[in-house]
Amino acid sequence: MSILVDKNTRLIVQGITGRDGGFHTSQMVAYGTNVVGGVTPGKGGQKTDDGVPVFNTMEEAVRETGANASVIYVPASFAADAVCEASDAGVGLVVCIAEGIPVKDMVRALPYVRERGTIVVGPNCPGVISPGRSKVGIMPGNIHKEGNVGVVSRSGTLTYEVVYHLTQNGFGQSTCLGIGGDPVIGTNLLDAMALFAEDDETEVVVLIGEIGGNDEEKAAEIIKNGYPKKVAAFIAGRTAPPGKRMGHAGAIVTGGTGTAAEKVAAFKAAGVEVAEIPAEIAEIVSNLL
Amino acid sequence: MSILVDKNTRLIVQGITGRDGGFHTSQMVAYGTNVVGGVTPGKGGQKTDDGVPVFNTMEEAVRETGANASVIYVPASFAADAVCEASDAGVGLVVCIAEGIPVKDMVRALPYVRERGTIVVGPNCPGVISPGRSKVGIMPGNIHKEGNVGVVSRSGTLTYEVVYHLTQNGFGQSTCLGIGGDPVIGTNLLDAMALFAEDDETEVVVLIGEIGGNDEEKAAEIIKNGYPKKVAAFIAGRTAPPGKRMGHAGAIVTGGTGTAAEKVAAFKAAGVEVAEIPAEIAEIVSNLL
Amino acid sequence: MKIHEVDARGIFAGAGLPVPPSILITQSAEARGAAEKLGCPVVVKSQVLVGGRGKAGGVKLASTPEEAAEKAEAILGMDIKGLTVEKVLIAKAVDISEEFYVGMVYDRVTRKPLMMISPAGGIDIEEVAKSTPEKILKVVIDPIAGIMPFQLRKMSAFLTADKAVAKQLAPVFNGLFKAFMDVDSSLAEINPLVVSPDGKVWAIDAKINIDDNSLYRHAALEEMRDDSSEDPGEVEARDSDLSFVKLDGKIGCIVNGAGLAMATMDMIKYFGSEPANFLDIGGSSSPEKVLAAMKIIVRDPKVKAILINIFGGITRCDDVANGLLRAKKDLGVDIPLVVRLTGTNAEEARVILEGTELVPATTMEEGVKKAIEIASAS
Amino acid sequence: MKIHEVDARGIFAGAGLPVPPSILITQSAEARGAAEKLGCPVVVKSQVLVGGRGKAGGVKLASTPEEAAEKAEAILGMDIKGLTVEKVLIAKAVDISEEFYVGMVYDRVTRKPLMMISPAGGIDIEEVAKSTPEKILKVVIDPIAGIMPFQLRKMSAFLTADKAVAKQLAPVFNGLFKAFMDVDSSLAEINPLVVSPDGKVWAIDAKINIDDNSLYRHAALEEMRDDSSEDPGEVEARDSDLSFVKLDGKIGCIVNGAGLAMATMDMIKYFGSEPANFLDIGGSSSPEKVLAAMKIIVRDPKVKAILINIFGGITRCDDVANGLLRAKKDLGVDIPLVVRLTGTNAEEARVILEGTELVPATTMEEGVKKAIEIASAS
Repeated sequence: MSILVDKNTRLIVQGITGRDGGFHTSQMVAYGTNVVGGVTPGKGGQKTDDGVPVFNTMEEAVRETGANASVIYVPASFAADAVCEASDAGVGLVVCIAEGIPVKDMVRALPYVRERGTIVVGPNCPGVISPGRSKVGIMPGNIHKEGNVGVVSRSGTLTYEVVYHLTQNGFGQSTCLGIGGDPVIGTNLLDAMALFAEDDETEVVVLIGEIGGNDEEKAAEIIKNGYPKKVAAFIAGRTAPPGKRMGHAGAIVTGGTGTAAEKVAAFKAAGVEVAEIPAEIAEIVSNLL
Repeated sequence: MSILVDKNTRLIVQGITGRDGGFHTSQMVAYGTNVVGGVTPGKGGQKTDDGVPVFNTMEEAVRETGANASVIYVPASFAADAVCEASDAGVGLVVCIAEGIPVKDMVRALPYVRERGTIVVGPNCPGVISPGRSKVGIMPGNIHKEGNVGVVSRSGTLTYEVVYHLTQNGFGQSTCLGIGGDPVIGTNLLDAMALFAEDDETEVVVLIGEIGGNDEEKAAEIIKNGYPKKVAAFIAGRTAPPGKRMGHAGAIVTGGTGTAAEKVAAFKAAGVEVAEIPAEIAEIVSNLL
Repeated sequence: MKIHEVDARGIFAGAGLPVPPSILITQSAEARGAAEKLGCPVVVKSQVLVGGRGKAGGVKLASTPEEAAEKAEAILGMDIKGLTVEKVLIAKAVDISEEFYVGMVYDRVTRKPLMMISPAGGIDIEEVAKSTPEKILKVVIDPIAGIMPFQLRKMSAFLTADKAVAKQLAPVFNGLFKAFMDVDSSLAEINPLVVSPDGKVWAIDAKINIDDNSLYRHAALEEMRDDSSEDPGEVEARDSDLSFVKLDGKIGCIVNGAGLAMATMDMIKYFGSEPANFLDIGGSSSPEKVLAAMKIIVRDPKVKAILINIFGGITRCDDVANGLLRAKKDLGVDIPLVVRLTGTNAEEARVILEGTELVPATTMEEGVKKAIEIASAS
Repeated sequence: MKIHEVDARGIFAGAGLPVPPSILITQSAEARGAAEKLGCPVVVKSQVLVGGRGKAGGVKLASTPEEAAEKAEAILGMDIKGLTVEKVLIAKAVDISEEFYVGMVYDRVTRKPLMMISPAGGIDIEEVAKSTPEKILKVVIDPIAGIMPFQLRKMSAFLTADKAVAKQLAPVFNGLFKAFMDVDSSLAEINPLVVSPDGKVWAIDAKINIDDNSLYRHAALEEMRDDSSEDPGEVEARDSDLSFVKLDGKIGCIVNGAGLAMATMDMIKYFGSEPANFLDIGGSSSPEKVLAAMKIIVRDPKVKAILINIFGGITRCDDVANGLLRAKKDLGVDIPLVVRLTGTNAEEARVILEGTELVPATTMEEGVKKAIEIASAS
């Protein structure tokens, strides 16, 4: 299996004629992702250098290609609309790579897509890869390897670092998922854990958290109450200064202060081993398998 | 079983201190419905003549009573807010008796409650009764009888008429559901059919439709494609004049004109026997059982 | 509630739609001045609350002020589907190179506003919907978020390939949606929305129905009601909180509940006669409501028998019985009344009616049959 | 982006919140006139972009215009948490009989706006949240529909039993929500919202942070930015589209990605040293960005070694290598550079850097250890 994307993923690239969209389309095609089409309003009828047909609207793209997923590389100011358009056209998964989207736009878009049953990953995220099957996003494909470790992370390059160590040490991945670092995202740490819980292929889940929010604390609680997969964790930001506080309201809303120490403590209390440095993740996984 | 309400229904009456709310609370209590509380803002702390405690808010009422359903008798201008309040407080079923609610208010309220997983019946409806177990609404309880016929209807008193004939002829009901006659309602004919499809107790479903809209045509299609229960139908409005048309738009949206003749024809094409007069329903049910 | 085109134009204009200027007149003498002020050509449009004004000759083009006066003179006082034209709108005419249809209603299935558009607008739009449904695009709109940019792009592209025209369409769609929501409309239509030869978009007709349930919060709209365009019985019924539609048969009906009322009419027809009306006295019915209902029905000279069919739930049968007796006395009703009362307090009602001239019936079927029998005999 | 209290007050007042009148001054000589115009007593409030102004002595009450001038004189030029007070707000003072807290943020869990209110407002609200959380009510608000009437009732009732006060609260909640949404706020707070002895509700403090990502559509807000209240390095970083936070250690860091940047700092600490900064060069990084990053870091005299840690995905390692060489030359950097480049075009980068003084490292761990070694040796 794997989660979210696999060999059956039929992908549309929204913003395919843009610089980033075009580059990553080539990368995804080269990796073996089934990119069935792209969308750029006003450029319908063209084909990209990779031979991918371009459509004017998502509706047309889905109708013509039978796509079931999309990935978004459009500019931030158009991205939330692109998410809604994809959902309205009926794809079940939207991976929003675009960064710099105002929170309000996503807050308004997410109920719209949820009503239509679409899963959104991101925004401001590296995407999703099920090694050897489908890569939907911007991560370097070659550092991945097929296997039974699920990886979910709030950051991009740190995920690559962890995956690199896993692969180097022989531990392949079922799916690696970067959920994005924005305050409001479509799929959070807990949603991703729920997906991995249902995935037969995944045996260990690696959680890569960071300071801020309290999803890690909630994840720890879920694990404490019985989570069906083994878990290893890493938390970035142990040395981060309290820095720019979110006023009183930020502290009130989470109930805690979202420090790395709190998150590490929560995981340890739930019996989860937390790596001190990224390389240690491979050791912990090795012990769990 | 039965659908929507049964012996486990713990009901809050919203607008319990009003004239209608008070009267029907007594009626429901007399029928045996488990009315655990009522809500009227500003009147919390009182008890009704039936000994039902009154709360200021739905949240408080649910917290104090463990209620899982509510019925709404508040004035039309407050009713949509009451629906949202009930859903927000966590009840799974809201039966909105109140009539005269602007369509826009319901159109705005329904996505809110759907997001929270609440089923809304109504507005402008007689309610739901599972004979012998729970009556949530304004229908006369004494004409009903426990049994295996499910009744779903767009009208109120016509339902009583049909139920009366069923009971007189010895056919009891699993649940009778008046979905309401407004253009936008929480549970439509098709939703009700889906609920009955899952109900072990229900053996025959009686559909009481009327002119306008095209839910009956869709119901016929569902039946044609294989519906797990036997179905009998009645359509009111065969003699209705074309009358006040909904402009062009009304005809465009439904694709048909919503006449009784079209609906009857659709049912017959799906193999459903359609009663010419209400009393015939009992005969048809008799043949089906 | 229907409102006149002139009022709908005002609402649309307020929502930013491109509505050509116009002047409402009630005397043909005012037509010339209006046409001069607007500049010719103008369209002279009868203001009546029915469709098909154009086909009935109630809409005419005038190329000079003199012609406008002539046309207004001809149209004022004209009878269109039983309604007398008392007001005429003189509107600046627009040359037409394309005609679109744009309309909005609530969709029962998705429970959301639905916008319908077609590049084949004009009087035959219903025929378009039937024979070439692919020429109609239906777009479900989020009632709170409004029309999404991707939807605006899709809709504009469906109507035109001309970018200059498309640019004018987005504000039309947004404006129509805004107007629809703001006035609690149940139907809003622009048919046609036209493109003039110079590439400008104009909403040259306007239709808006208002959700009656919302009128309590729209005092300004309530004032747009035009009772003169409606059947007096229906107006009177509304004032008494009854729902009434006049028909042509011999048997008057007083029923509680719209569904049961229709079923009663159907049964009258089924057993060989015709109902004289649809009348729903609604839920908690006081004796006053029964009196008001009776008053409306007895005015119809065709009525030979009145069937009262009540299944009491909230409605109390004794209330109805008292109302009937009072009506019979106060109004001096001599039309035979057949009375079927079942449900709440039916026994009390039976006692009240005992020994009166009212003809009792225990079932709806019996009631219908007796009423037909009496009506046929008279 | 943080904005000054004076600007937040303006936004709140525009949304209909009851904000006492005030006048902004930059010279103490203006204080007397302002106080006279407003009428005493007044509050003299330092305008700096940090919390805890009151505790630091930056907020003072004045009962006469003379006193206002004295207080303004004392506060202007004062240092509060490293920031110099350059502006002072003279605001009409309000007598306080109750203090509420009202704040808004986005809730990560529900992905919706969240309003938090407490009848125990004032400077100790965080303590209230910790020790008596039942005194805080959190209400999730639909981002498009807004606050529902039942929520307004519940919230008002949570703060007060006084109906006259409650009546003034609904517009405050609605206004705060409106302001929060309209300006794309990420945080909006009124602390305290007070009730004066005459029963009037006043928002006597105002705090608003703006979502940086939204500034492209808020030109007016962008103008409220006050760079003088921020670290110059951070301002410069922002102008170069970098994310930078100054710290106190010896090892400068240039990393791509916030998570990896934090993990790099953590590792420096883990192996016994301290990072000099957080610096994320972001995604598709041009040589110019690397140059800008280097410029900011070398300005810090404490820095004894710089670690470049890049995991190339979108970032191309050869771009980074070229930027490093250019920076070394243009800026005359003599601080040792330890360079770890993995991922996209790493081989090309290795070739570019071959034979230079840059210290290569193949893993993050090796890079961190080498940087610490070099920094300790110097």
